[in-house]
Parts: sequence; structure tokens; C-alpha cells
Amino acid sequence: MQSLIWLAIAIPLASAAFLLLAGKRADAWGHWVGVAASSVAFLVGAGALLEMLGESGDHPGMTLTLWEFIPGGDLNVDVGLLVDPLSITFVMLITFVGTLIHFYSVAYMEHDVARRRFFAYLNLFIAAMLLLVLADSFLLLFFGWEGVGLASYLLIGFWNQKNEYATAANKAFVVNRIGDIGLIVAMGMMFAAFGAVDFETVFAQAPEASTATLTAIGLALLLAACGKSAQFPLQSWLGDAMAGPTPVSALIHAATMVTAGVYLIVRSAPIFNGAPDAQLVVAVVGAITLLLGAFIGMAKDDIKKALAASTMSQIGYMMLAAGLGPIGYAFAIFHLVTHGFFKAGMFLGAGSVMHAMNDGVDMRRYGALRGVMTITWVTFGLGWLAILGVPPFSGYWSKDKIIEAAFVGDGWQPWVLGGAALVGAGLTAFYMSRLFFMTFHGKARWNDEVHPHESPLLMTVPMMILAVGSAFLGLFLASGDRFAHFLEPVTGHAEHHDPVIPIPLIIGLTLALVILGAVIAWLKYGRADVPEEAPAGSLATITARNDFFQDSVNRAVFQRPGQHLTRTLVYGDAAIIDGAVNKQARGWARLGEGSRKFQNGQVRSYALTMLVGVVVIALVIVMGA
Amino acid sequence: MNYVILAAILFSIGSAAVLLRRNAIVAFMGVELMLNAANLALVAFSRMFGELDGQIMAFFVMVVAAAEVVVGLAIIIALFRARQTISLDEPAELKG
Amino acid sequence: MFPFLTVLIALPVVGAALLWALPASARTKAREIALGVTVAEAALFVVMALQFDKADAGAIQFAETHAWIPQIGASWALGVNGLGLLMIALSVILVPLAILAGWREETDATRRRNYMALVLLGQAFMVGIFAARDVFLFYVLFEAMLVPLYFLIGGFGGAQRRYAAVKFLLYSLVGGLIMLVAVVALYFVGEGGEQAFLIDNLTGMEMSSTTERLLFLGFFLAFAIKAPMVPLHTWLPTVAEEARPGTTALLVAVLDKIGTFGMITLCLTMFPNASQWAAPVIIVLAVISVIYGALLAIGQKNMMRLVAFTSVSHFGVMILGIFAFQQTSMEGAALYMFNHGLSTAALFFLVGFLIERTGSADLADYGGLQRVIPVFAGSFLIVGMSAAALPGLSPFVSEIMVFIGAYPVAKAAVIVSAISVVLAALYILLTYKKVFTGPVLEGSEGTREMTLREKLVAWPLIVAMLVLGFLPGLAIDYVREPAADAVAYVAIEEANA
Amino acid sequence: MVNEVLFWIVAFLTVIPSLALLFAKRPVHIAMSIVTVMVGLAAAYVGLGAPFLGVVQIVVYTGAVMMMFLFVLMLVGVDQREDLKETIKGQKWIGFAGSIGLAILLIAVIGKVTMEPRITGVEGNPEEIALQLFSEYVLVMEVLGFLLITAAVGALVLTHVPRLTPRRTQVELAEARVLAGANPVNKPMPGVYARHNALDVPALDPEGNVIEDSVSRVLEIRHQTQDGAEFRAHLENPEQKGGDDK
Amino acid sequence: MNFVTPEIAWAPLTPILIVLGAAAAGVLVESFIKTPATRRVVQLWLSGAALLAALVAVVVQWGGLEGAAGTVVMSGKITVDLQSLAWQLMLLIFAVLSVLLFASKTSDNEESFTALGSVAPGSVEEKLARRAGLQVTEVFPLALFAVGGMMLFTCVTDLIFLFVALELFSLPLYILVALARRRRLLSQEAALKYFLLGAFSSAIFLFGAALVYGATTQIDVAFIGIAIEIVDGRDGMLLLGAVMVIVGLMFKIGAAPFHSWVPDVYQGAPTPVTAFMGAATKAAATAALIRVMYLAFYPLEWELSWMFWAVAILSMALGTVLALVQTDIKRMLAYSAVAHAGFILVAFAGLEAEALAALPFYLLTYGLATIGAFAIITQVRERAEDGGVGAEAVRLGQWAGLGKRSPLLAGAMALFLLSFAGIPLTAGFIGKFEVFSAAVAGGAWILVLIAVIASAVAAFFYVRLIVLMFFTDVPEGAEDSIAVGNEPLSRVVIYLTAIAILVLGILPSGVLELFQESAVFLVIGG
Repeated sequence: MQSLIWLAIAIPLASAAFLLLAGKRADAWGHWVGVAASSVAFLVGAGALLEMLGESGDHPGMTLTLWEFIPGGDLNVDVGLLVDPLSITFVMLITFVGTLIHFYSVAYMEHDVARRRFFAYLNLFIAAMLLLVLADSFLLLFFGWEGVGLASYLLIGFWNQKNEYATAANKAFVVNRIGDIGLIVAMGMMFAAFGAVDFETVFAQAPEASTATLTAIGLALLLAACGKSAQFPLQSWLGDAMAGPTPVSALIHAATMVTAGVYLIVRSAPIFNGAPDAQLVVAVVGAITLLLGAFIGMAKDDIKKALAASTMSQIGYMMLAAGLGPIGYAFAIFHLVTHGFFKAGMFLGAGSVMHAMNDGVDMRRYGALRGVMTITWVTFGLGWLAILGVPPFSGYWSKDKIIEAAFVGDGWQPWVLGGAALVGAGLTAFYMSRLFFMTFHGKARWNDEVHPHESPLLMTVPMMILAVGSAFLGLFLASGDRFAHFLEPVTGHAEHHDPVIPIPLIIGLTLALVILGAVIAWLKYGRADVPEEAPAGSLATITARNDFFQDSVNRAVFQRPGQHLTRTLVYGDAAIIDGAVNKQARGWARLGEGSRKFQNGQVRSYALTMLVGVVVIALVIVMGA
Repeated sequence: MNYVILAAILFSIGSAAVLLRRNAIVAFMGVELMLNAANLALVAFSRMFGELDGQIMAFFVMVVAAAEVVVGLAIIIALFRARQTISLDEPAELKG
Repeated sequence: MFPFLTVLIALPVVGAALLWALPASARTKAREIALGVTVAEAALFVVMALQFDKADAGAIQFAETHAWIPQIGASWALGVNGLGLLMIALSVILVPLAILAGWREETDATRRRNYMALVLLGQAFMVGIFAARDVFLFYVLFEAMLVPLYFLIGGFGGAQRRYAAVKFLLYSLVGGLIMLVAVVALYFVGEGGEQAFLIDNLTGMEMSSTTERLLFLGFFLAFAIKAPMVPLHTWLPTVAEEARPGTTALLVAVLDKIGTFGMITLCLTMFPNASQWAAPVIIVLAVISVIYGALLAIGQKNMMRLVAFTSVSHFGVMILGIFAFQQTSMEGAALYMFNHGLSTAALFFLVGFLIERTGSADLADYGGLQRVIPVFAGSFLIVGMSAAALPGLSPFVSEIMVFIGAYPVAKAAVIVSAISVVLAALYILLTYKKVFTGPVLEGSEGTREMTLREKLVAWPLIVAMLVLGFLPGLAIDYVREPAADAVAYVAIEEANA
Repeated sequence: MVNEVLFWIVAFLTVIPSLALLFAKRPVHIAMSIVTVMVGLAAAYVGLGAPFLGVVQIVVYTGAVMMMFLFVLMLVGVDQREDLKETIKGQKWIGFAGSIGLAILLIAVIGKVTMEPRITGVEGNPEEIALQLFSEYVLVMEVLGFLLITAAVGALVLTHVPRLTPRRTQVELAEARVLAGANPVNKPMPGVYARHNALDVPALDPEGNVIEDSVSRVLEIRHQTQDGAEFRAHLENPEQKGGDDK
Repeated sequence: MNFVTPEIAWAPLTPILIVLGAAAAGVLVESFIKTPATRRVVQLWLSGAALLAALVAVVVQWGGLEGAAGTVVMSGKITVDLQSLAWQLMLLIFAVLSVLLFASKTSDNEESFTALGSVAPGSVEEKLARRAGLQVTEVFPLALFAVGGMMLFTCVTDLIFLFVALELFSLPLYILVALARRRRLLSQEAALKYFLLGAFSSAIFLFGAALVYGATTQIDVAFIGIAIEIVDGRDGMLLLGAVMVIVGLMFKIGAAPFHSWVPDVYQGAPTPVTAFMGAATKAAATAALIRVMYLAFYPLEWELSWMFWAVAILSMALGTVLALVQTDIKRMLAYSAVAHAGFILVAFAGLEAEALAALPFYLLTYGLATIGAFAIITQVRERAEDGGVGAEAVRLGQWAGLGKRSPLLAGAMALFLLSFAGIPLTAGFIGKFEVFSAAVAGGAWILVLIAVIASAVAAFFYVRLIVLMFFTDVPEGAEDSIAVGNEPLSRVVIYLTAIAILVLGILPSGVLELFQESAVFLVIGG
């Protein structure tokens, strides 16, 4: 099946094309085509995984060259798929979660007139995302990279008849593109340094390259990763991206696409391994983001935005892990996988809640939904426990390892990074509990028009499956470091290092902080009444609520000056460049008008012109000679 | 050479007349003077070189000048018939 | 050997003559005749392209050399290498589409006839320019091209079209005439004789560096005006705003490529040292074009102008690719010439269709059309994304090849140019947002969905871009060797220097 | 020596009158001055060994060309005066400067040249000139013929006004007069008394009344007519002195 | 008295003799045929036949000279060589076309020339003459005289003969200019100006010739060239004389600052005369200038080059800039003629052999386009008050929308304008290319660059007219409506010239070959 892995990309792609071109006649059944395509992709992936697991020894993976992409010349790129543990992990995550979400969407989007189009976009996303993770070169990865960006754009802007949704979509795409500059430049650097952009050549030569080169490439890649994964300072788009339908948020902006940055860093391990400075920057970016996301999450009343902030924060964890080098890579991916499950589950839960609440997203209008939406409550609850890192749920196994790893190292780094991870855990516990309690507990604060009810099976079953994953996947994968071993061919074997403080202490501290956060949240939002209108809040709250004024900063630093620049240039182009030409043209005419005076119609003055001409010419020539 | 210098002076005076006089006939006489000046120079050179070419040229010039005068005066008369004036300032509608 | 190229040039001329000779009663059929001629042209081209030896794409094929004006050393010399073939392909593809795109624009039969005839004439010149293997012939066609184009711009289009036409003409003429001086001088620099202007006879000439630089500048200036390079670009937006979308599409998509084409086939081969000498400045200007064009595109309110400015930006990328003198960047630039043709033409056509619907190119007159005309919106988005070099669509491949290829020698230039990917996203998405998203603008509820004719125009281009987006090798095979040759010229001189 | 004197005479005879071109107001004066210049030049030619040219100069220039100028001057009004005030700004000064500049330039250039007259013996006698004219220069002569034809034709085209209306015969004139209402009959003759200058004396009809028509109307207007009373009285009184009766 | 009848080689002179003879015969026709209408027909046939016969004679001469340099007639007074034959050929072509224009009438049977040149414009007599059917048929012999003079001008090699020929072709032109059918006041004014300035310039030429004679003891151009190298001590006089002689010729070419007559005369003259003059005078004068420069003054090339540069640049600049602001189409073309005079002089830079082939070609293309353009101007008329065909519509604004009304005329005009502008595929481009080549060969690429900039600016006003004709709609009910009379003769001229411009633009090879063959002088060595 590994050699058929291309089908996993081709089928959703074909399905997407079919759905887009089929037109209205496919409206009634088109979504099932989408679901089928996704399912087949999953099956193909699963087959490949089984085949890989069946191979003995290490899993070096295989490269499947499909065709020459850019042939000959200096730059030689093939369209090739790299099937190795890392990519297959992603394939499984994407297709599995993706397929579930497809099913979920059938019900969720039932009443939308453009459901067929929605599924086309979803399939397009699946294909692009698979291409991203399966690509065997940075160039092909970039294909998928941009492809998922496009899909994300299309899906965020799915309801773009609302102007702010269209703006959100644009914002997502544009900010992503800022990151893409990094990838383009990185490819340029690789071409300059190694003469190629495929993984094999680049990674083979990377150890010999100078640190400076590798650092530069690493930083460029980080820029790309920041854009895609909503890491500081390119995080601002993710919150707005919640404009898309909730399944989209679950799939793209929680489970898969946003984690592509982490994938990129881990995939580029050979480069980062040779560039400790770049790694440190990755880790710091991760740390900053995880705290930033957490703070924002604490202040948001919009359930999806709170979840988005949480996503940002969790990816911060992954980046932090990825920045730690070989000891962190596997955990980064591990957390990525578990996060994919529990966060997707929670998003679907949120979707279910919104479904029940007439698409209301304000948690202050929720409350006491536990009773009406039991399945949702349970599944969401499992996700909640997982993200909190409560043992033995999935999140515990992955997150705790990251916190431990963050404390490894010398000097100030373990203290700062580890500290951030630790504090982050507490904050996570607080805001996630806040979200959970505000939604499902306390008093019902909804209006009379709203009649909450449990969602149909088509929606709840995927939620249940994801909940199971949230609960037990971590345990399964962590047992015997099964997952880390699986990934070793890609991430390399990590030597064991002792953290600067003993591991049990770390675990204890983490748990304590988690419990503290959860308790505070319970006291404030579970037991106490939640005001329906958001209180003014302290400066910190306002800051967090406004995403640390990221938008304002962007507006002030980039958008406004950009607009001014553009306007000035447009004016300048007309007035100065074009103006100069026109002015010069007018100058000729004026010269003509001036010269006209000499042609005054008087024959005597004509004769004078001639005579003066003769005299002057003769004078010059005779004197000259 | 003296005659040539004299010719140069006459030539200049003739040209000045063309430039300065508003009466078409007077200006035309200026042109005639210029031609005559050229003739004088030709004859003077002819004398100096001891050959007849210059003289013959002068002879031709005289004939040509006569023909030219005929045409010129005819034009002036035609213009006079139309405008009742021979001032050169008057016909200046073509300009610019 | 069948004189394919000559026939390719002659066929549209005959077509145009036929149209002008039509009796008044048959004038209503002008569109059909013109379309027929161009389709025949395309078919002939396909026959020719099939005989093209791809393995030897760097060599001049289908060469024809006849004495034309031996007294001044000019020959009727035609021939194409892979690059020329691609460029001709572009023109034979786009002209029928342009005719189809402008099918309903003109109601007056005589005017329509004139339009069609001029377009055919233009096609003949375009094919000729890309096939010319003689500098004099190249120049003649280069300049003569202005005439039909001038009439196309000045005769058909918006209120200010006369101004636009004159501006276009004068800009081109200034460039062309300065080039003329260089062409004249070339005769004396070269060996002269009855075939003095054959490009093959003009490569590898010995001349003083001052001469070479002056000659280079003479040629380059003309090409820089054609391939609108800041600050010589201002004619393009004006023309785009005023001329027919079909005209503009041909102008930007095919004709302006003469600029970059000339840079590769003339400047680099004849004046390699001077090309190197000027490269730093040119690259800086190219980068400025890239960013400046994109920024101005963002600031435009008129869609035609907007697309024009995006082209300014894209041409900057091509020039960057050319003057980096790298195999990959050169291939990328050459490929971009083709891909940009597809992409921009499609964009202009689509904007033209919008204008056909509402009579306005002003962004402010649009809104929310996606709900009304989803198919159109989708097509527009794809085409727009191609302008933003989205992977999967062919312009991406060329752009990335330029960036990656040029990076080793022009790091800063590439990094700055790469900003354009963000700006490109901005100008396309902002346009899309203004026109297609948001609430449906009042009065536009009944806007007509994409018609069959419009699909026939736009979709082949989209399909071509998709195919070449995933299988760029199909086209790269044609440009690799020409690019290698061009790079080699410069490199050989470097070795000598 | 003789030549020297002749030169100065010629110089005075030409330069001074030619200045009239610039400063004289009456065109006729100018024309006469130019005639003088021409005569001076003729003298110069003679002095320069070209007597034939001297004669031709007098004949062609003073005799023909200048006379033609005078004719035209007469035609357009002899007493025209030209206002020497300049109408074009700067024309006068730049014009003078230009001409003086030209003169200086010419004189400077010519003055630099030193030339020794080679042979002084060649005389421009008519025979020599004729020989050359009709051998070496015969084609020029012939072309000159065409030139003269052109001039003649040109002058005719521009000045000759042909009769545009056919000459009217007497019959036509008479008929026209009758049509205009004139009295077809002859007017009565004046002058009853033939002894006197009778044009101013009206004729008398048989009744002795005055026939007004018989006297020219002009005389009547001038009051130069006589009413005949005096003569009638004289008739009645033949003794009175009235004429030279024989 | 030992007079020997001179041996004259008449054969090489046949073309000129035919033309001049026909002119003289034409004068006789004037006096013997009384009916104006008959006279006109006879004159037309006579002139046409004579010119064609001369054309044939030139071709025969050409054939006879194959391989030989040429024939010297009358001990160096005239040299008939391929160069002069080439020019004669060109002049005859211009003449044939012009004579057709001279004879053409509007649909209202109106000629280009006045019925009677001697009466005051607009007077009763004029009306009477018109009613009487009078015609100034003398224009035909006058034109033939001019053509004969010009042809002589191209082959005489003697300064005095040059002067005579100059006058021979100038005098008829002075007269022709004064004979416009409409706007004759302007026509007379133009004639007076042309005459006075022409006479002034001939005087300058003559004095220059005298000085050159004084400096070199020679009047034969070829001997002058030889003598310049031998004689010394008279440099100043020689240079001054040379300058004055050249000025006399440049005046005829219409180069600035000796150009001031051009706009006024072009505008005032009857349009067929303008066409003839614009094409032929320039060609003849250029031919003479070539001969004078290449045979006589070539040793002074370095000293005189400044003059050529200055005059060329000034002509191009002034002509172009002034044409930009004109509103009268004839005047605009006149200034364009000044600019073209500049382009002509550009070719003289360096006195390269290339110019000998380039200039005839340039003048040929320029002349054809000029005749064609002015022929079109005769076709575009105002609507008279009675609804008939009125005067020529010379205001640029009146040309608006011509492309719609008569696309063929407007198309031809556009073609001529493009040729003037030097756009490829028109003859003008090849001409310009040739001329620039000659200059670059002479090392004057800076001059060429200036010329190129001038062409670019010049294109603006050519293009402006095209814009008017094709892209401007006539406002409803505008008074300047244009009626185009159907004049078969003019149409023939227009179509012929248009075809010629296209053919010479696309396949100039044959003609270029011809002129390259003719790029030799017969230089008499003794």
C-alpha cells in the first residue's frame, strides 16, 4: 500500500474537482462523495501504516517518485512522496480525524445551500495536507503548504457574504504568506548551499554545512512555521479564522493544518540539529506563544476563540518541544497527535453546542448544558481532561514529557523554558476549565428562543470516537515509548538527559498547578454566577481579550503605513513619474509656442534670420579655421 | 583686392536694405545691389586671374538678374493690384 | 522543408486583407472569419510544433533565410528555438481567445471588421517578432507592430483611449528609435555585408566595451519600456484602463514579452559583457518593479489598471530571473514569460467579462457577486490565484524557479522580491473580496452567470495553467537549452574577461 | 595710378548713393541713386578691363532694369514716402548689426588675401567674350533663353489682363440706350444765331420759346447758358452792336 | 576670328532637352490655341508625354551608362553620370505626379489655379474670368521649365551654371505660388515672400560663388576640389565663400535658419504646387548640395562639419517643435519638411559614400509621401455655402472623423504620416535607416541620437492627425463638415504614391540597388 499512497492524495483531489465541477445536480449526494474520498484516503493510509509496521527492523520509509517536476537544468525536482514514520503518522491523523469530521459535517452543514462546495473544499484540504506531509522535497511541501492555505482561506471565508468573514479569510491567507516568504527564501538558501531542495540531498549535506548557513535556513523555516502555525508574532489570524464553519476549525485550525509548522521543524531536524541558535529561537517562540495563547484564552468569551487561543498555546508547546532538538521532536509530534484528537473533539463539541444554541458562540449565554447535551458533555469533558494533562488521559502523556524536556539543558534556558511550560500548564487548566464550566455548568443563561438539544448521531459519533482517542491514545502510544521508537528513523535517537529538577517534582508541580487552575475556574465560573455581560475587566483582561492588541499593532505598524505608502505611491506614480512625462510633453509644446514668435510673418525678419544665420555660421567656421 | 572689398561693402549695404526697408521695391533694389556687388567681385577676380570666366559669369548674372526683375516686379504689381500697397509689413497673414 | 514560419506570418495578414476586402454585406461575418483564420493558424502551429525536435530545443529550427534587403544587410531570416516556439504558441493560443472574448463588444459591423482585421495583423507581427532571426527584421516588426496596436487602442475602448494610444505610441517609439540607433550602429560594429543583421553573425563580436555598453543600452531601453519596468511603466496602466480588455490582454500577455524575449535573445547574446556590467542596476530596478508594481496594484480602484500593475510586478520577476544569469532563474524567467501570458490574459479576459456586464471597471461598482455568479467567481479566483503564483498553477513554478535560481547570486534581491508574494495575495484577495464577497450589491442580483463563450475563453487557459502547474516539465523542456545557451554566452565572456 | 584714382571715384560713386537704399525716404530718389551706382559700376568694369561688360551694364541695368523699377514705382504712386520708423522690435539694430557684421567679416577675410594680378593683358573685348560664350558657354546661353521665356510668360501671367467682355458694337449700344428709355430722336441743335458761339444759346422753337434740351446740361448747371433774350433784342435792334456782321 | 562650332554631346542631355523643349512648345500652345478647355487638355497631354518621354530617355541613358561612369558634356559644365540620372529619374517621377495634380479638378469642375492671375483676388474681373472659362494653362509650361531647371541642377558642375539653373527652376515656382484658386491673397503674399527671400539667397549664393572663384580661380566644382588642396593663403575667403554657397542650397532644402519661407510658402501656395515644390525642390537642391560637397568642398569637410551639425540639429528641433503647435495642416507639414531637411543634412555628417545612396532614397520616399499627402489635402474640402465643394479644409479640426467618411483617403494619409514618422514597413523607415546609417558610418552617432529624439517628438504631431482622422468623432451639426470631391487624377496620384510608399517600405531592395549603383560620380580629371 505504501506505493499506492499517492491515491490518498489523488482521490480527495479528484473528488474535490468533481464536486466543484459537477454543479447543482450533485447537490443532493455530493457530500457522500466527499466522505467516501476521505475514507478511502484513510484506508490507503492505514494500509500503508500496516505495511510499514509489518516491515522488520527500523522503518526507513520509502520514496515514491511519481514524475519529474522540474527536470534537467541546475535545479532538479521530482514529484516524489516520502513515506516514513513521520509522514505516515500525519497521514493517519489527517485522514482519520478528517474522515470523522467529514461525517460530522454531513449533519452539521445539512442546511447550508453550498454543502457540496464545502465538501469539495474539505477534500481539497485533505489532499493538500497529505501532499504537505508526504512531499519529499521542500518545493513539493510548499505545494501542499500553499494548498492548505488556499483551502483554509476558502473555508474560513465559506460564509463570506459577511464582510468580516471575508476579511478574516484574507487575513489568514496573507499572514500565512508572510510565513511563506520564509519558505521561499529557505529554498533559495538551500539551493545556494546544497544545489537542491529535496529532503534527501539537503539533509545528507546539512551536517557538512556551516552553522551560519544552517541557522539562516532554520530561521527562515521558522518564519514559515510561525505563519502556518500561528506562532508569535504571526499568530493574529487564528482567532479570526474561527469565522469558518466549526468542523473546519476542528480539522484545519486545530488538528492538522496549524500544526504543519511543527511538522516542518521536525522534518527539518537535520538542519536544526546543526543550528543551535535557530533551535533556541524556535523554543523561545514556542514558549512565548504558549503563554500568549493561554492568556488570551483566559479572557475570551467566544467559545471558538477561546479554543483557538488554546490551540495557539498548545502548538506553542509543540514548537517549544521541537526547539529542544532530538529530545523534543518525538514529543512534539506526540503532543501534536494527541492534541489533534482532543482539540478536534472539543471543537466538534463546541460545534455541537453552537448547533444547539442557534449558532451562538458567547459562553456567557451558555451554562448548564450538561443536562441537555449529555453526549457532548461527556466527550467534551474527556477532551478537557486530556488537555489539562490529567493522568492518564492522552494529554498528560504528551504534555508532561514536553515540560520535562523543557527543563533539560544548561544555563538559563531550562529554567525559563521549563518555567514557561509549567506555568502554561496551570494557565491551561484555568482557561479550559473556565470554558468547560461556563458552557456546561452553572446556571442556564440562554434566551427563550433557544431550545438546546443533543446533536444527531452523525455528529455525536465522531465526537465519541475522538473522545475515546482523547482518553486513551496517549496511553497507548506512550507505553514503552512506542511512538518515540516509531519515529526514531526520522527524529533520531534521543539520548536521555536529566532535567535540572527531578522528574517527579516536575510532575508533581504540574499536577498541582493544573488542579489549582481548575479549582479557581470552578470557583469563579462553575459555582459562582457568570454575568451575562462581560465585566469591564482589568487592564490585563482587556489586553488579553484584544489579543494583546495584536491587530492594533499590526494596523498601526503595517496596515496603516502600508495604506499610506500605497496611496502615496499611487499619487506619486501619477504625479511624479507620469507627471514628468506629461510635463515634458507640455514643455515641447510650450517651446513650440515660444518659437512661433520668430515666425512673425514679416519677410524682413525672415531675411534677418537668414543673414544672422550666415554671419554666425561663417564667423564660427572662419574663426575656428 | 580693393574692388572686392568695395563689392563686399556694396553687398552688405544691399543686404541691409532687404532687412530694413519696408517698401518691397526698395528691398528688391537691395537684392539687385547685392547681385551687382557679386558681379563686381567676379570681374575683379577675373581681372586678377587674367581670364574671362569671371566676366562671362557677370554677364550671365546680368541676364539672370534682368529676368528676375521681371518676375519680381510682376509679383509686386499683382500684389499691389490686390492690396493697393507695396509695403512689406502689410502682407503678413501667413505666420506662426 | 515547408516554410512554416513564413506561412504563420502570412496567414493572418491574408486574413486581415480579406477582411478589409469584404463587401459591406459580408461584414457581419467578420468575427467568424477572423476566428477561423486564427484557428487555422493555431492548427498550423500545432502541426509545426509536432515536428519540433524537442531534444534539440536550443537549436534554431524551421530556419528560413532569404535575402531581403541585401543592400543594408537585412535578411528575411526566421527560425525558432524552444523559447521562440513557446512565445509563438502563446500568441496563437491567445489571439483566437481574444477574438472570442471580444465577440460581443462591438455592435457596428464595420468597426468590428476593423477590430478583427487589426487583431489579425497584430498576430502576424507577433509571430514574426518571435521568429525573427535577423536584428533588422526584428526591429522592423517590433516597430511596425505599433501601428495596428495603436489603432486597436485608440480606436476601440474608453473615453480617454486616444490619450492612451498616443502615450503608448510615443513611449514605444522613443524606445524603438533609440534602439534604431543601436541597430544602425550594429551594422558597422559587425562585419557588415549582405547578411550583416543575422543574429548568428552578430554574436561573439569583438568591440570596445564602451561601444558594447552603448549598444546594449540602446536595445535594453526599448525592451525595458516594452516589458514595463519602473519607471518606464506608466503607459501600461493608462492603456489597460482605456483599451479593450482583449487588446490589453494581447498587449500585456504576448506583446510585452517581446521586451523580455529581446533581452534574452538579443541583449545577452550580442552584448554579454555589457549585460553583466549593467546587471546590478537592472536587478535593482527589477526588484523595485516587483515591489512597486505590487504596491500600486493594491492601491488601484480600477480593475484593469490593477491587473496592469500586477504585470509590472511580474515582469520585474522575469527581468530579475534573466539578469541573475543562472540556469534555473533563466529557465524560470523564460517559463514565466509563457505562464504569465496565460495567467494575465485570463485575468484581463475575466475582468473584461465583468465590464461587459456592468460597464464599469471600478471596484466600487461591485460586491457580493459570488452568491450570484458562483462559477464566474470560482474561475476568477483560480485565475487570480495564478497571478498570485499559487502552487498548482503554472506561474508558481516559474516564479519559484526565478527566486530559488537567482538566490545564490542575488540574495537581497530575492528576499526583497519575495515580499511580493504577500503583496500579490493582498491585491488578488482584496479584489476578490471587493467584487465577489460580502453582501450582494444592490442591483446586481440579476448579473448573468458565466456564459458558454466565456467558459470557452477562460477555462482552456485555466486548464493549461493547471496542467503546466503540475507538469511544468512539458514547457521546461523547451526553455532549458535556450536558457542554458543564454547563460553560457554571459559565462563564456566572463571566462574571457 | 590711373587705376587708383578710378577706383576711388568708383568707390564714391557707388557707396555713397547706395546708402540711399538705407536712408532715403522717397523711392524715386533711391532708384535714381541706384542708377548712379550702376553707372559707377560700369565705370569700374571699364577700369577693370571689361569694357564690354561696362557697356552691357549701362544698357541692361541703367537702361532696362532701373527704368523698369521706375515704371513700377510710377505705377504704384511716385510720391509714396516711406516711414523709416521701424515696426518690428529689434529689427533695426539686429539688422544693422548683422549687415555690419557681414561687412566686417567679408572685409576681414578678403583683406587677408594677397593676390598678385597675374596677367593684366587680357581684355574683355566683345570678340573674346563672344568666342567663349558661344563655345564653352553655349549651353548656358541656351538655358538663359529658357529663363527669359519663363520670365516673360511669368510676367504676362501675373500682369496681363485680357479683355474679359467682348467689345460692344454701335448697334448694341444704341439698342441698349433705347431700352434704357432714352429719346430715340436727335436732340435739337442749339445756337439759333449762328453768328455767335452758340453752344450756350438754346434753340428756339417756331414760337420763339426756348428749347431747354438743346443746351448741354453741364452748361446749365454752371449757369453758363444764355437765355437768348439779348440776341432776340439784337434781332429786333439790328443797329446795336452785337457781333461782327459783315 | 577662329570660331569652331563646339562639339556638344547632345544625347546625355535628351531628357532635359525634351522637358525644356516641351515647355517652350507649351508657351507656343498658349498663343495658338485660344479655347482654354482645349488648351488645358493639350497642355496636359503635352507635359505628360514630354515627362514620360524624358523618363524613358533617362532610363535609356542609364542603360547606356552601365559600367561607364558617365558623360561629360561641354568641357565640364555638365556631367551626366548615374548619380545625376538617379536624381533626374526621381524628379521626373515627382513631376509626372505633380502635373496630374496640377490638372485635377474637383467634382464641381474647379481647378486648383485661379482663372486669371493678373487681377485682384475676389474682384469682379476674376469672377468674369471664371465665368468665361479662362484658365491659367501656363502653369504647365511653367512647371516644365521648373522641372527642366531642376534636372539641370542635378547635373551641372559649374558654379555659374548652377546659379543659372537655380534661377531657372526658381522663377517658375515664384509665379506658380501666386496662382491659387482660393485664398489668393495668401498665395500672393507667399509668392512675394518666396521671391524676395529666394532672390536674397541667390545673391548670397552668388557672392559665395564669387568668393570661391576668387579663392580657387576655378568655377568648375571638380576643379575647385582640386584647387582647394593646392591654393593656400585664401582659406578665410574660401571658407566664407563655401558657407555662402552652401547656405544658398540649404535655403532651397529648407533647413533652419534658412527655413523661414517654408511654412509661409507651403501654406500659401496652391496645394499641387506645394506638393511639387516640397518634393522636387528639396530633391534637386540636395542633389546639388551632394555634388558641391563631394566634389568641391570635401577638403573642407572638417571645417564645415560644424555647420552641418548645427543646421541639422536646429532644423530638426525647430521643425519638430513648431510643427507641434500648428493648427493648419499645410503649415504643419511645412514644418515637418523643415525637420526633414534636418534629417537630410544628418546624412552629410562625415561625407561618407553611404550617403550617396541613402540620400536619393530618402528624398524619393519623402517626396512621394509629400506629394501623396498634399494630394489628399486637395481632396478634403470645406462645404461651401451653396452646399458645393468649398476651399480646402486646412484646419486640423476639420479633419476629424475623416477615417469614418472616407477610410481610403484617411488610410492613405495615415500611411504617408507614418512614413514621415519613419515607422517600419513604410518607405520612410528605410529612408531614415539609410540616412542614419550614413551618419553613423561618418561617426556621428550623437547626431543620429538627436535625430532620433526629434523623430520621437515629431511622431506626436503626425499621430495627432491620425487620432483626429480615426478616433475623433465629428460633433453633431458641426459646421466644418467635409465634402470630398471625386477627382480621378488626384486619386490616381494618391493611390500610386501610397502603393509606392508601401512597396518601398517592404521590398526596397531593387530601388536601393539602383541608388547604390548610382552612388558614383563622374569626376573629370582634366
